[in-house]
Amino acid sequence: MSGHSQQETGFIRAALGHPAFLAGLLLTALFVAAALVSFVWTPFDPEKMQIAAKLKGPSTEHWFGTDHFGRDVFSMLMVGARVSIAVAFVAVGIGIGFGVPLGLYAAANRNSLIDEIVMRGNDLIFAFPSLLLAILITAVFGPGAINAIIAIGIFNIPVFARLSRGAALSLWTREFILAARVAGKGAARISVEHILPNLMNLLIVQGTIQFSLAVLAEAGLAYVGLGAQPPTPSWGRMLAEAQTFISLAPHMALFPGLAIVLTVLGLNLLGDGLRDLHDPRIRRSRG
Amino acid sequence: MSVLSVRNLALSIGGTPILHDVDLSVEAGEILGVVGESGSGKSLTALSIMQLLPRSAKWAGEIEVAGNSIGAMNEKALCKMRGRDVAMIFQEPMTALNPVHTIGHQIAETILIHNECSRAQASERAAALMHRVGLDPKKISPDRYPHELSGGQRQRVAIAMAIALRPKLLIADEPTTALDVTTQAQILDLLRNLVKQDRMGMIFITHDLAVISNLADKIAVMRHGEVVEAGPTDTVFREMRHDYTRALFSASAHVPKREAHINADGEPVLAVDEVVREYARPRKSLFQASRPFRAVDSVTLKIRPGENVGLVGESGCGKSTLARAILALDRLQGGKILLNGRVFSQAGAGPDMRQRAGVQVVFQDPYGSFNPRHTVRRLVAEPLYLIENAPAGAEREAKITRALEEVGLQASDADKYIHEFSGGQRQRIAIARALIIEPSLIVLDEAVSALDVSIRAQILDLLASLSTRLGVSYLFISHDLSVVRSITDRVMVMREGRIVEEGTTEEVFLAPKHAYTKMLIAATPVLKAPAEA
Amino acid sequence: MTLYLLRRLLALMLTLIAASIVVFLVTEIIPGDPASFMMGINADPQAVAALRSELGLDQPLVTRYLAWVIGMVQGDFGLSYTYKVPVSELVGDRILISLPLTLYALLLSTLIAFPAGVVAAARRNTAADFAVIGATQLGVAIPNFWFAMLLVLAFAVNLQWFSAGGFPGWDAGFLEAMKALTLPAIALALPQASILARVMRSSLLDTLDEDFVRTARAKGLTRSQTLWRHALRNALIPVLTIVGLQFSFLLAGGIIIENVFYLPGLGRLVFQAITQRDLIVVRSVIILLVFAVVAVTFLVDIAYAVADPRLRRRAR
Amino acid sequence: MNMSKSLAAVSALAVALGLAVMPAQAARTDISVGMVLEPPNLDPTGGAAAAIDEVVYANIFQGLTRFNSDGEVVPDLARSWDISEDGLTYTFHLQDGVTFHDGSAFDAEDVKFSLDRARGENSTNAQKALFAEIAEVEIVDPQTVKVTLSEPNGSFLFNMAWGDAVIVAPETADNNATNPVGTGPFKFGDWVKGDHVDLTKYADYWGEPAKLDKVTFKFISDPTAAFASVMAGDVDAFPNFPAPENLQQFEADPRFSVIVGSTEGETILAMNNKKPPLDNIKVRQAIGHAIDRQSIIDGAMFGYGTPIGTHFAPHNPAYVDLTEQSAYDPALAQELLKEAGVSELTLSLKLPPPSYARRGGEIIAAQLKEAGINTEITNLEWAQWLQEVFKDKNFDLTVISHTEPLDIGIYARDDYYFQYADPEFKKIMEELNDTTDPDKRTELLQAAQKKIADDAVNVYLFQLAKTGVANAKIEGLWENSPTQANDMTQIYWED
Repeated sequence: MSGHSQQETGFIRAALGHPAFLAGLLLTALFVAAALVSFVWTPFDPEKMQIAAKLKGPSTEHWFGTDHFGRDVFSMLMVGARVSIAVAFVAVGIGIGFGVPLGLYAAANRNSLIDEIVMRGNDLIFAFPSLLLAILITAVFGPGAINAIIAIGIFNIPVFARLSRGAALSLWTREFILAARVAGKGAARISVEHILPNLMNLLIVQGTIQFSLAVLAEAGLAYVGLGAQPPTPSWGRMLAEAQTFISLAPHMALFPGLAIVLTVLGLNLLGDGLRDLHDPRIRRSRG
Repeated sequence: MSVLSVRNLALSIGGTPILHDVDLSVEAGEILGVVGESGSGKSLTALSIMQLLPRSAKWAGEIEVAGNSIGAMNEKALCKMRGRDVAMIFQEPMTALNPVHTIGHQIAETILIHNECSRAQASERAAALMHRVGLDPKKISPDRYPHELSGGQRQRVAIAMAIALRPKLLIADEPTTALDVTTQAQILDLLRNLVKQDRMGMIFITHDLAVISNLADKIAVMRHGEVVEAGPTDTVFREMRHDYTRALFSASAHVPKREAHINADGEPVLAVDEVVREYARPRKSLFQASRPFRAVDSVTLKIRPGENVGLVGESGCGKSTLARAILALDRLQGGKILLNGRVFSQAGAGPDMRQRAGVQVVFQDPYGSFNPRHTVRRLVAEPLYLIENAPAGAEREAKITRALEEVGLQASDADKYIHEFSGGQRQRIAIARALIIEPSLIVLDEAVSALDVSIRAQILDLLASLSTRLGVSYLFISHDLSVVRSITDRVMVMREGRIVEEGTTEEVFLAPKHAYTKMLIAATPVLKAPAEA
Repeated sequence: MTLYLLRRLLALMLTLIAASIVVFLVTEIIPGDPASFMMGINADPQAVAALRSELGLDQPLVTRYLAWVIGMVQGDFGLSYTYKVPVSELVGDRILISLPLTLYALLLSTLIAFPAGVVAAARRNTAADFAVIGATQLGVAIPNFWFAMLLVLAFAVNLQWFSAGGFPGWDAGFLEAMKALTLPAIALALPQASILARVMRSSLLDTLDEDFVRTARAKGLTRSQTLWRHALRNALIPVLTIVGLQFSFLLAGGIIIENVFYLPGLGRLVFQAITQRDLIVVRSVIILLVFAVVAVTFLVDIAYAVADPRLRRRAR
Repeated sequence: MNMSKSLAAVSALAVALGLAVMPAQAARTDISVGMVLEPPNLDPTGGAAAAIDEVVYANIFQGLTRFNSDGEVVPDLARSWDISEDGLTYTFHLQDGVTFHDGSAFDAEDVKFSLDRARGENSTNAQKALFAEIAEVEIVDPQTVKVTLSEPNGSFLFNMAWGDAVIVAPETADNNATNPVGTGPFKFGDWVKGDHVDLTKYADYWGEPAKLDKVTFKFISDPTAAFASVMAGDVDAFPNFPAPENLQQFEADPRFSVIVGSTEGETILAMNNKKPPLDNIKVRQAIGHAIDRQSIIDGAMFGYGTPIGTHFAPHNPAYVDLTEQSAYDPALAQELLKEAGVSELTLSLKLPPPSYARRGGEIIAAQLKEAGINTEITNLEWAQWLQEVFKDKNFDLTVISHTEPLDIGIYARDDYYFQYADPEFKKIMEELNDTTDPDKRTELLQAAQKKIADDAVNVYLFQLAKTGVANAKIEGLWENSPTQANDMTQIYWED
């Protein structure tokens, strides 16, 4: 048996013995599935209004009830999952896509001017109140899913730049990097060949956590009206719209809220689980 | 009455058996040396006595401290016992002290926890204890924090904490392993005297036979969780009834077979000319830069083809900095380095990459030296990158196979990952990686320091035979004088960035000229041959 | 230490200058003219132009930037376009709500998180630990505005223990004011407490694995003595960072909560100012918040040095 | 179930106890009034925000004339007036004994100052057009002012009733934004920014004194919070309650009275008349027939609102009901589109913040989709809306309520955002301006209404209802909203 698959079976066995990780995986899978299924099927057309059937509570016909326009809440949630996941995915992608190369570059050129600029730039972005800047960005470019992505993505860049710089700096002092340098490899090559693969676990774990934060951030932006525009359903906007109906039709606020909570919970459990499973210390003490 | 008696101790952690049938006893004023290689269970035996085992541990058997059975004690009684009846010193003085408390506070704490004396009295006694362990409270204030002390001073603080209440039994778990030889000698003296004065019993745990042979009254040799041989030191060393004891002894004193094959007339493989390496020190004021710290101060040296040169010195002397400079991993602030007569790197310029293939390296840590995500094939072949027309396909495969076989591994090992190998095997792979482009010089930076003695002996044999067969030169950097003595033709002694003494290995070891060299050699514990014992 | 502080101060100034440029430029390119907004849809173009010149909006970019920055250095944050009062006065009013709210929330979250984190770490892998882990997982996942809505529904609409929002002013008495801030503070504190408890727990667990903890046990300290005397202070260092971050996050991040409870705080002031294109207020408040962030980071650095003697002589 | 029952029992008990304990006391003389938007400042002559007038109009500041609760123009600071034959000269006779809140006397000087200031070159009056025809203001004596117009203007007295035309004192005019000083029955008390403005009774008021001693306007922008604050009694009255969906609950609750009236707000789906394909009248008609007004009123306004077929308030005597002309008929809509040769139509729909626009817009989008017209919704803030829609005219459709009274004249404006400015319509308007005869005016107004409906300039949706809620014991609140104001002068608590 080759080493790789041995490592993998070990991972799977450990994963099966980690209930929190499994719960996270299940919840995440559930929402991803809902988002995917919504492309081909939803119980109702989520944009179809039936003013006469508005504010109906949950029933066998409308599982999660209807909203103030008589639209089916369950169908809207399914399509909303699509928006949340897409926005979060692309925003985290922006963070990784810009942040990791910056971090690697800064680490490879430690204490250089570039490093200083990258780090101070990070500090600057961190120093801004994120929600306010996001509101400003959408005030400049107008509301919409794309701008929400940009706003959330910008704040993900320093997270990943810092993370990958820090981890890369400690890797740069490791002897296998010294060996690669003795083998004549340049900084760029070492960064791609040796540093990046060893950051993968860390990036996956942080990526999952940032993903969950991005889902929350998207909900927050949509709540203040800066997310995806109607009629595209969005969890945050559904909550905002539900607010005035809270005593009249609490289900309108309950289900989107639960959807956010469960998705974020699932992603966090997944991220924590991945970290546990990749951390040999914890893995050993569990095994 | 024995201060400690352990009978039939068995221990398992998370269901995995660790110790079985361990019997030990220590009398007052007696030093028991427990010796064994890593994984032999010697530290866990000590922690069993302290009852500081991990939660998942289960133990059975009989442990009596000063006549009281530990098995019968509850946690409260155990807390009373720890520090008062039994005390312990650990290996790492760097991490064993709490960084946020002053040393005086930490010493006094032992007293305060157990006695009802006042805080002021405790501080007074702490100062007295510092004096006793050789820390003059006038020079080293009790208000200092651990990070302001050297390793040896911290270990003295740890000892002061341990002996504060004159415990009946002192357990020292490799207390000198992390220290330089000169410091080690002082700490061993201190412990020996304290045991004598207070009539304590002491368990001294070590992997180093040489240390124990000069210190212990009696010895227990451990292996795989068992005591394989025990008895008075003299008897054990003389009789060596168990095979393992014998193997351990011969590995510790091992001298590999080698022949000198120096080409005295050839172009030196390495010429270091007036090399300076400086580090920036933190600024003291905003407007004035501090003077940089000179880690390597105008060092000049040559290595001839086929020559094995040793570089010894205590930690912080600059030997590893020099190694990094020779490997052109850092820029020079002065001087130049030539490989095979051509400039490799010099002050004010980066390394000449064409020369890079002339030198390779083996590092200390067999675990950190390899990218865990690459196969051995890829790891070993990495330096081939340096060759302009790197061999490909079958030719490349043949090179990899030859390098692996050269170091005693098999061609099939190329498909494995590094975590599937033991420490000794990894060090072989590191050597294979260094050999694959046939460099004229290999820098061995503490290359055997992390290995157990038996593995170390094998690697030294391998290095000796490779040097003989391939004619490659070594720069062998180590703090361990006996290892350097066994494998080098010539040796240099480094101190505070300068080479203070240089000569053939026999000259330097038999007739050291520099006071520092003399001190180093005197402090190095020597394993007495059985005949002398 | 002093040198270190000086360097940090210099970095702080540079961050502020960079931030001021970014904020100025971003607010500059926002579409929508403050004057037209103020004058409404039937406004006379002449009147709008007159207002623009009155507000100084017809000056060149650099002049306006410099006027703004120089004014701020002298303590003059300018005159709000819409409210026609000095920005400092507006901010002064609002900060008397936002700051107490932030501190209240921070206090709550610390009071919840510390014991929870310590208990979870001290009793690793017990029911208490799992309960804390589960609660914090949930706490992190709940969007605070949703939680706020639920609080309003339960405690203001149904039980009527608290009013649904608004702020009676400090004149109405300390207790009345604190009562008005209680629900918002809880809504803000819950996710923060969860984060803090998790950091506290994992930091403490890391510290409990350290060698010096074993040394302390070998001296004869009990588990809890070791925890309180040796582990806690060392574990506090990463926790401090989080508390610092939370302070600045809460100060600026209360916008949504301030909206839900219609508290006239700083966050709502900027939010309104953005929609009203009262750019001078937007700029000044954001710079103020940025200043709060860097200043708190600076204070946390000093706090580090106090908590960890190793850092007292650190140079970088 | 049990829980809520026992809760109900407890609260009933509490109410009973409260009633028992409460001593028989005199009627309250203070009131707390909820408003959605906070005024940016309190100077009605220096900004357009409706919230300014909602606080100060008739309470702090007064003009020569004013609107009463029916929208009629009645005398205020001007006791009476004479109009010359040619309609060019207005002589105003001022009230006696009027003082400003700072104690200074009011006279013709102040009137001249106020009018000259509003029409002056550096004026920042948002409604400067109201004063456009004034040629000269002369002081005849301290109690008489003569205003000469450059051309006759049938609505001059109407114009003078606007909040933007109130009389201010020269000494205090510059500080009115933060410390308003007027002649009304209430004077400015305190303003806690972001929370409330307090007014107190002005003891030396010249007219019939106010019945209340203190008025607090509380600003609550969040509809949920608004609901909760009324429920909790933090707010006694909310004249423009922002969440019509909650009115049912108030109606069912005897503690509250719901006041439903009419406003001057014609809510329209405005179209960019110059932008193809909307320059084609058939396309505009098609859009009109694709929209079901009642559904929008039900869905967005929870039934509150009156359908309209033209840009005119139904409560106005000159109103003509033209809703049938653009009745809901999706089939006809599709046919018209086909006739226009338009298919695969996608239009931008830009929506400002009010919920009538946001909700109405979503329903309109759904209705248009059924008729085969796709829309792209963008929710904009006011400032963005003003820039993109109003100024740059970068839009196809938008939903907006025009709340100024009698504002059909905007259809004659060149370059107005929906870009109509039809010459024929302009002619009707010019004629109207020159006409003072009431019957003739009505005729012209009706012609104007028909003209814009025939041209299908915009889709006329509904007249915005004024939906207020108040404590059932409060009397004197305005039912309708002929102008943006919360006139507090007649309000009192029943015992």
